[in-house]
Amino acid sequence: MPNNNLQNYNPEFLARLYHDMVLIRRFEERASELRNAGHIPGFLHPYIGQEAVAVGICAALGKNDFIASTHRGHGHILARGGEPKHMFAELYARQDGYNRAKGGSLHIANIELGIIGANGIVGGGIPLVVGAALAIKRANEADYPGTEKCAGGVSVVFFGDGASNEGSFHESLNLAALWKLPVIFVCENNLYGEFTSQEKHQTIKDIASRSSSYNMTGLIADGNDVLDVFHVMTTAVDNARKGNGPTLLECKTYRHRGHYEGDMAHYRPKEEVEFWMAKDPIDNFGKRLMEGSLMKKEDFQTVEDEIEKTLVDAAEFAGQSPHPDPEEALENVFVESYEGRALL
Amino acid sequence: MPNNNLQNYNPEFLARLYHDMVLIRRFEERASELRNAGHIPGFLHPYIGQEAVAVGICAALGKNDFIASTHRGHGHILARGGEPKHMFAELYARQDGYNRAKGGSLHIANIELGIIGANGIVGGGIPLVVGAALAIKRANEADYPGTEKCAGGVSVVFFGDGASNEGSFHESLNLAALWKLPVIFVCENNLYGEFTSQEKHQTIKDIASRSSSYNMTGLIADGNDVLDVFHVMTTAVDNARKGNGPTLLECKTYRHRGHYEGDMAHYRPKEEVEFWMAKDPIDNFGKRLMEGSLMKKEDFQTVEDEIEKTLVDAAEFAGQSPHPDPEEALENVFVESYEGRALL
Amino acid sequence: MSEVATRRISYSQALNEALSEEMERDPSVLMLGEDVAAPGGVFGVTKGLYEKFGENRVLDTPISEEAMVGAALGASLLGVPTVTEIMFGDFVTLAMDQLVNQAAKFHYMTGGRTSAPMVVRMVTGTAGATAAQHSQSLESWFTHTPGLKVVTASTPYEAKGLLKSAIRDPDPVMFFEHKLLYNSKGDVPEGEYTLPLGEGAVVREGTDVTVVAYLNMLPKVLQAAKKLDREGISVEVWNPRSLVPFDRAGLERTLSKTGRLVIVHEAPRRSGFGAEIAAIAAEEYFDSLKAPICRLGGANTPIPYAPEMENRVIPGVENIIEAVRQTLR
Amino acid sequence: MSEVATRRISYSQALNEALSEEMERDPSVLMLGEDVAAPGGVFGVTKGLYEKFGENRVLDTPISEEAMVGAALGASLLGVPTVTEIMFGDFVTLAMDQLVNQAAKFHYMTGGRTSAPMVVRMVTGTAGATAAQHSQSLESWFTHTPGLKVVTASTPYEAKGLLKSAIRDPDPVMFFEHKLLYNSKGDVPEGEYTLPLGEGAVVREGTDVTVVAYLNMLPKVLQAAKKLDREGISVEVWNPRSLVPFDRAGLERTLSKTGRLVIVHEAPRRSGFGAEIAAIAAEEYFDSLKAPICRLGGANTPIPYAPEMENRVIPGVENIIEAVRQTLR
Ligand SMILES: Cc1ncc(C[n+]2csc(CCOP(=O)(O)OP(=O)(O)O)c2C)c(N)n1
Ligand SMILES: Cc1ncc(C[n+]2csc(CCOP(=O)(O)OP(=O)(O)O)c2C)c(N)n1
Ligand SMILES: [Mg+2]
Ligand SMILES: [Mg+2]
Repeated sequence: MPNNNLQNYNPEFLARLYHDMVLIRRFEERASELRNAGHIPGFLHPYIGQEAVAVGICAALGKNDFIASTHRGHGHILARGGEPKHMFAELYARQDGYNRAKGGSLHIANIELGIIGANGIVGGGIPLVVGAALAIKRANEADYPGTEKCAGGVSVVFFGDGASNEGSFHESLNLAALWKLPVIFVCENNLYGEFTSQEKHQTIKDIASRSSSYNMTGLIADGNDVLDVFHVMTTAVDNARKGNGPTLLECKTYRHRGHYEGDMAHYRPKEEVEFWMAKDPIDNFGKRLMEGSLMKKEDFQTVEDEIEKTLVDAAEFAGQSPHPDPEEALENVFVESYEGRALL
Repeated sequence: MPNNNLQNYNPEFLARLYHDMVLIRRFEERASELRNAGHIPGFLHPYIGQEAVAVGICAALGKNDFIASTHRGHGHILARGGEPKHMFAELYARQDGYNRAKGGSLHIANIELGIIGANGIVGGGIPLVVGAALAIKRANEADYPGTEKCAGGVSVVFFGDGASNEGSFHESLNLAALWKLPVIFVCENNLYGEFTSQEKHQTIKDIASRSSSYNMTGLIADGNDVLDVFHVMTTAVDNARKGNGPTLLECKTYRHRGHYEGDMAHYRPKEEVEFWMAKDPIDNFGKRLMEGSLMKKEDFQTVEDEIEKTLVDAAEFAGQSPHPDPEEALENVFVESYEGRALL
Repeated sequence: MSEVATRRISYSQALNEALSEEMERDPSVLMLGEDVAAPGGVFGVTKGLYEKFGENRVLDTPISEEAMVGAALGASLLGVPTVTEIMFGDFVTLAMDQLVNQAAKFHYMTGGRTSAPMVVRMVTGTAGATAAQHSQSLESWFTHTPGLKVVTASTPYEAKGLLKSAIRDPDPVMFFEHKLLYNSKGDVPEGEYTLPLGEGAVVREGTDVTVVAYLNMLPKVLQAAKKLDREGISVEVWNPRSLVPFDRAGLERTLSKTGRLVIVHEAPRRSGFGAEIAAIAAEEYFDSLKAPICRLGGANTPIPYAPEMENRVIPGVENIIEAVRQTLR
Repeated sequence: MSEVATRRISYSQALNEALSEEMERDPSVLMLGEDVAAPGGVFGVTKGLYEKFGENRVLDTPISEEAMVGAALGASLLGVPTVTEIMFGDFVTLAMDQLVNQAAKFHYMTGGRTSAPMVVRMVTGTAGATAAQHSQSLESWFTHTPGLKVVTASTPYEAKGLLKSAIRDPDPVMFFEHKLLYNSKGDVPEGEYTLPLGEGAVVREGTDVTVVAYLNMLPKVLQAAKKLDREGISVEVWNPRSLVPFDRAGLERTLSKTGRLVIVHEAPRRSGFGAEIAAIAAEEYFDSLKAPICRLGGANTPIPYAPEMENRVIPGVENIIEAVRQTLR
């Protein structure tokens, strides 16, 4: 059973967690620069500050598992194995983007990687993973083409504190609990829905407590501690795989930046921001790795250098990817030709 | 503080509770006969068995209070002062119906009586009372035309166990709790949503427990005991009027008949039906009144006779009410003329 | 056409056969809905399927239309086709986000890299004094939602053939049935068959005027056509079957023959699908038109409760006859 | 017309003034929406109102569109008019039941004995690569929903005058704004005024062809008209302002003058409100038509992310010019 003690983990695993968090942070910083430089036409919702959640959650997942994400989705997608070059290409609105420039930041998806998709509708992805879990259950029960792609899997949805007030949240949790589906509902409570603080949008503090409405397990993780997230998530995943049903997992965290690129976030008290900045998930995990002699100073630089190169290459790849032909806009409304199951 | 002890109540009040329950029972029986006789064109969802809920709840309400109801709404409307003759006229689809034959069973409404309306959409009425409470709050704060009609009021919505799985339930409770609105959410848990039993549509037993998701008071009443319902409701109403916010009040009850007139309800275990039949709210309350010497045998007959006459007259009134002119179908899409506020 | 053995079965049985055959053909297909399992659906369309395919494939859902449709979409995105029943079409209002913002757009938003083979069946139309929230005909909305296919079934033959095609279709299909048709009977082939989406049918040949109709307006139009025949007016009746994709060639053929167009549907006239058909004709076949187009739709009102008012707001045989006569004036 | 003193203000300021004046005029009016209070709305339309009218009258709601719209309706039924902002029109999908099954039908279902003075404002249209779920134009659905009024505001003058009327209207009004218009400027009278719902306006006089347009297609059509002028083509531009009620007389006047009709909107062409306008013309003014009607709408696709594809699916000035020329051919 994994826990919060560094010694219980494989050093490479720990290094990968660190790496992935830094990758997300730098990706988001770079995306913001690239947007300011005019390379990205759409809007962005930076994930900076919440990296431990995406990385801790996805580290507990395997090949046959699926995630659905949100408007603040880059972190989830990177943590699940999304490649920066195809992500930048998508943000650049180029042909090599994951969605061939049709989706943009809000809609990056790749079912082969287990990514059902980011989502522009708050709460919109929650019912989808209930369905994904239904498909998984069906694959566990019966052999049909594609079964091998999801049998034994779990499905996971990320959503925010704000989203936990949408009807889709309630309906989906009820359904997943009723059918004992292998779903983990990951609520990233970053204390704000847009410009509205949690106490102005709901009367509870612990969103995990809403699990009781469905007789579902509710767990809370320190969303700024990647190992804690991983540890708690592992419990939830085990339960789901064993057929014990879904979990509502709340990760307490904070976004460092505004709601979207450009929002100065003046609505947040200075002390609050400072409190959370001091809990930076990357700094703190880095410190622990140093203290545990698992990474040396120069190792951090190596990570940064490697990521810098990845992102420079990715941006270059994106910049060189062809613009879509405007006529492509008329394609893909319907599946043009269909032989057998489209995806799995 | 009222409670479950007969001695604490005014005998006339108790007699009225009994009367109102019997009125509902006989109204529903008569409606079913009238439908079978071809006088009522639409479908009906009989309230028989649940009378203690409507009567206990509405007994705790005053003039400036509002209720919203459901597809199974006759009981609520009668308990709130709806007149059988205008109700039958509506069911008969005649001009003297509450809705001038445009609504039918599913939509009977009368704002003057504090009845926002029955509703054909499961969960559809729940957000409406949040709004009604907003209007009440506004009336409490400011003087404007109509204020006197709702100032100091509370608003109440009835809905079923099945409805508690709809998104509108969740969103509305969150909103009412956040704004500390004077709303009482009355869940009539009759153990079935249509043909599906509670354990097949949710994983909890006590729907009142869902209140914790909103840091809201949750209360449970014996929905077959009119005094218990009244007692618990009084607490909730007091709280709401004092500005302490909403309550989720679950009344455990059972419908004696099928989901709709014509449903034989074969999906229910015989023992379950028998168990609940023995808890008939009218029989049991009648027995208590007898034991407490509050009503004598002949008093019961008097009640029955009076109600019989009311209903015979009501059906006659309905039968003699003119059919609508088909051309009326084209009216009332929009408010034709509007001077000042339409209603209040 | 070679002789095909047929039987007379009801529309509702035809739907049931389509569901049963497709679930047999493809072991992954799932069915979802409120009271569709043991109860067999409030209109009885799914009777026996629960017994046949078991609780893993025929699922009763709680009353939560948004999650139900979203779950259907999620499963279909992973390659598990779904058929979801919305008990009354009016309740689709609760699932609009999952249908419009999710299902309709997924294939497109992902640059063609996902597919959502899902069918949403729903009953539509006015009957039996069920009033404003149980009587609507909402198909037009979905024709205005790119990414959704929209199918209407007007006879047992169509019900079975179109539903089977819809289930095999890789895209989300909104499948409209009509309350008053469930008990109607018609000839249905003995063996396996499907009807393609996007192909209309001339239901009755004629030369003077084309009347377009679907769902429960089709039998009314056929009645009207018969009566008009006695007046010497020859009515061609054309049924588009699927509204998206729409059989333009079929419309063109009948219009170039008759030059006159009446369109009848139960949905409110304003912005109903009749407007689209009229607009297509006024744009593309303007020169074949010998007279003003005439649309007959439901009144622009909610559906009232009283039967006499209900009748007033839905086109009747007499209204259709009058419209045809007027077009010929 | 007597001289009226005007100022040049932005569309967004015009809306803000309308809200502010109406909330001042009527102490009962409430405003609801996500981040409409202190933040002033994501498009800034409600800026300053929270400060002016306080937290009892300008309410931030949690992210729960269904309850928000339902609550607005409940308050309005009790005589408290409400103005609700749906942050992006695309999210109205989550409130469809409260709008369509409740708000639209209440007055009717109760035999005229209730009234729901509520306005639902929403921003619509394609701009800035916001992709498929933040770019739609959904007005047509609501024109197909009897009981709802549907208003579009295309200029600052209209924005203020129509919004004020909408707030005073006793019926539910769906009020459509456009992202790209918020910063556009125009002349607005100094003093109090309202514009009636149901009255269109000739925005530019012409004789050869009528082009109907609203929202952000209106400025594009005006540009096209200018260019066409140089070719000697005289374009009359007509803006219906409200789609329900619709100014048939206004349409008739312009059509009887020009005899040619082009309709332009951003919403997908299929079953867009252009279909309804085309159908009205093909039914009622058929004999004044000298040429096939031409509808120009958004492509029948979801809105793509890439700007070059975005442009491809929305009618542009060149498309409008081409359509007009074709109609004159
Ligand atoms: C249905 C819907 N309503 C509103 C919005 C606008 N919106 C986008 S993000 C957001 C805030 C979401 O808050 P939360 O769920 O806490 O996620 P966070 O942004 O904090 O990650 C809102 C209101 C939307 N995209 N979809
Ligand atoms: C949104 C919606 N979904 C489904 C229905 C069909 N329906 C009518 S009543 C009902 C069951 C409601 O169950 P519950 O809320 O427990 O109320 P009860 O009938 O037991 O009083 C259903 C599914 C409906 N009217 N509205
Ligand atoms: Mg948040
Ligand atoms: Mg029930």
